[in-house]
Order: sequence, then structure tokens, then C-alpha cells
Amino acid sequence: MEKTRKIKNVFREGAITSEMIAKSIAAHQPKTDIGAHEIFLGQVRADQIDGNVVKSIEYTAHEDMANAIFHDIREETFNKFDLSCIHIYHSLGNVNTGEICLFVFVSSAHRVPARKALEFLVEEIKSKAPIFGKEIFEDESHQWKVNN
Amino acid sequence: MEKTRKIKNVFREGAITSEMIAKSIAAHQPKTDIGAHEIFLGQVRADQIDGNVVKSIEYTAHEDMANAIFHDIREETFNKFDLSCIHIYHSLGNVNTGEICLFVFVSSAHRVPARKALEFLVEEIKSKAPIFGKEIFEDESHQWKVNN
Amino acid sequence: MKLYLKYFGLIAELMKASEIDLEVSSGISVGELKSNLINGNQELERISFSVAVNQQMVTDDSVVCEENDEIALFPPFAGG
Amino acid sequence: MKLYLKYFGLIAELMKASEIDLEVSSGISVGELKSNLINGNQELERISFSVAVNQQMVTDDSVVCEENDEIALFPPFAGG
Repeated sequence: MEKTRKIKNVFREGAITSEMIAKSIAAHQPKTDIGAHEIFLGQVRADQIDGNVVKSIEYTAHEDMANAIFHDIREETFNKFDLSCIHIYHSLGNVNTGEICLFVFVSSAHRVPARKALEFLVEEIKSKAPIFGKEIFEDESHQWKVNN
Repeated sequence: MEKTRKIKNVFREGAITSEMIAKSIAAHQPKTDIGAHEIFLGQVRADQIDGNVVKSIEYTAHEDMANAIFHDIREETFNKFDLSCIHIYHSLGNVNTGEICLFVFVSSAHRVPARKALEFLVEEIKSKAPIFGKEIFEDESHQWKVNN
Repeated sequence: MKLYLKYFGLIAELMKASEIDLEVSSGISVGELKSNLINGNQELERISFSVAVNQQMVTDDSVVCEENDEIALFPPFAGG
Repeated sequence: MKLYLKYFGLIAELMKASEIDLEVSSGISVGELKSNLINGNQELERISFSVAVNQQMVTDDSVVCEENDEIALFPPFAGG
């Protein structure tokens, strides 16, 4: 596996905005070999536990290691599927309910590779990236988020 | 199958802009039961045929029938998967290469229903919606697009 | 009786029209109508097209048309 | 020899620290280090945690630590 791509910083402080997503989409207009984009957005849910409602998640990560892992996941995905682009952004710090904490963006000439690559990426990210989420409730108590 | 939702107009004149997509994403922030969005974007490809390059696609449709079919597809998708929202927009008229002609947006509490619903929707739209695309080449000749 | 025909995409191009009123003998089936249209324009024969009657797809050529039906002729779909 | 420990999420909360230098006997394995840490803080026992040595996940407890290794202790991942 040849690694020519640089390790990028996946992390952004705070929520990922719809403006940032729009910018990212618009940046692909000159790439006229693309026929299909698939996007995953993770949004912070106001989960209720015993009447206590989540108001935000505070994300922390082993940033260097996570960026290296994101890089490897990206490289593996490029090798497995016929893609034009992959972009991944994840929040650090506080993200309120209703805001977006994960943005995964895959582009391909055709829809099937884009779809399969997006599924692969999201599952890999959820299982392999050393990222941690502290769910903060409205009464300021907290619990630690666990992926399933 | 109960039909309580109104038939919406899926069609938009010309390309679907990144601003419109951003607006649609931002409109879901108050819905704090959502944990995952999945988005499909169809982009017009500059396909080459015998050295002739596609510069745009001109879309036409049986609009009334297509809107009714989109409605049925949407209802069936809501019945099959546990979703919060479905939004579908398709272009009519001229869409240049690099521009977006189809925007399918699915939201759910969890990622798996959103993913499966998006796949179902896109395949249903491609196979069932009476929409037609005239691929216009740089030399003003044309051919008719066929889905596969 | 009168039928209200709608042509789309490549079919509209071949028929040089997108909408047309057509007088047919009553009791005509979708299959008979298709044959009549192909007889009138041989180019139609080389494309696969589908038919909707009053905005419902029809897969059975023996379906009988009724007065004022909307008959839509579709080339292969190409949405997205 | 000295190890450079990093704690994350719930583990940082339980250990009341996110980074710490730890003196250990040379030749210590990851498994022995984990036992030592659990002995020092019983609450660690009730959570499942994983370990990375120099940013590589380690699944084999018999791996031996070396001077100045970075040892990261991770609670279950929760990205996205």
C-alpha cells in the first residue's frame, strides 16, 4: 500500500456547521468526473436517561493517534473502492444537541462505490478512532458515551 | 398504508445549490431526536463519448406523475425504516457538469436505518421516477441518458 | 373516442411532439395502440418504451383504453 | 525506567489525571502494568479498557514496555 497522501487534521473545535458542509460540497463542482456524493452527518441527540436530558457532548481524543488512524482508514478505503475523494471531520470540545459532530463525505463517478465506501468509513471510524464523548445533562451531571 | 403526508413538489428549476443543501441541513438542528443524517447527491458528470464531452443535462419529467411516485416512495420508505425525515429534490431544465441534480436527505435516530433508507430511496428513484435527461455535448449534439 | 397522448424524452424527439390528441376506435387496448404508433413511426420500434395510463404504469398490453384517458409514452427513466 | 502514561475519557476521570510519568521496573509487560494500575485504583477494574503503546493498539498483554514508551489507556471509543 503506497502512502502518498499527507496525514490531515480531522478535528475541528466545536460543532461542524452547515456552512462548512456547503463549502465542502461546492468545492467539488470543478471535479466533473464525479457523479455521486454520499454524506454521513452525526448529530448530537438529546437522549433522556431517567428524566435527565443530554444537552451537549464534550469530545476529547488522542488527536495524533486518531489522525494517524483516520489516515489509515482513508487509505484503506481508497484501496477498496473506486473513489474520487474522501473527507472526514470530527468535532472536539463541546457540541450541543442538534449540532453536527461528524461529517464524512465520499465522492465517486458512480453511486455504488460511494455508498459502500461511506458505510465502511463510518463503521471504521466508530470502532477504531480513539475519541471519547462526555454526555452532559441539563443538571450538569454527566455520563460517558459508548458506541454500539 | 395511511397517507397523511401531502404530495410535495420534488422539482426545482436548474441545479440544486450547496446553499440550499446547507439550509436543509440547518433546518434539522431543532430536531434533537435525530442522531444520523445520510445524504445522496447526484452530480452531472462530464462524460466523454468519442472525444465529445458532455457539458450539461437537460431534465424533463412527467411532473405530476413523478411527484405522486416520489410521494409513494417516501411513504413506503417511512413504513420500512425507522426515520425522522425524508427530503427529495430533483432538478428540471438545464444542469451543467459539476452541478447537482438530485438531493436525497434521510434522518434517523440511528445510522443504520438512515443508511438503509437512503439506499432504498436512491434505487427506487432511479428505477421508478419518470424523469428524462438529454445529455448535451460541447458541440451542441446530444444523446439521451440511460440509468444503469 | 379521444385519447390524450403525452410523449417524453427521446420519444417526444422522434414523434416531434410532446402532447397530442388522438382519435381511436373505442375498446382499443394498450398493445393495439402501441402497434398503431409504431406503424406510424418505425423509429419507435428500436427503443424500449413503457406506458402509463392516467399516470399509472401499465405492464399488461391487454389493458383497454377509455375515452379521454391520458396515455404517457416513456423512454427508459434517467432520473438522478 | 520511565513510561509516559496518557489517560482518556472515563479513565482520566477515575485517575484524576490525563498525563503522568511513571517509574517502573524495566522489562515490565503491558499485562503487568495493567495489573499495577488496577491495584492502585480498584475502580479501573470495572471498566473495559484498551491500551496503545506508542500510538499502536496492543491486544497482546505479554508485549514488553520500553524506556520512554507512551502508554495510552482508552475507555470504549465513542466517536461520531
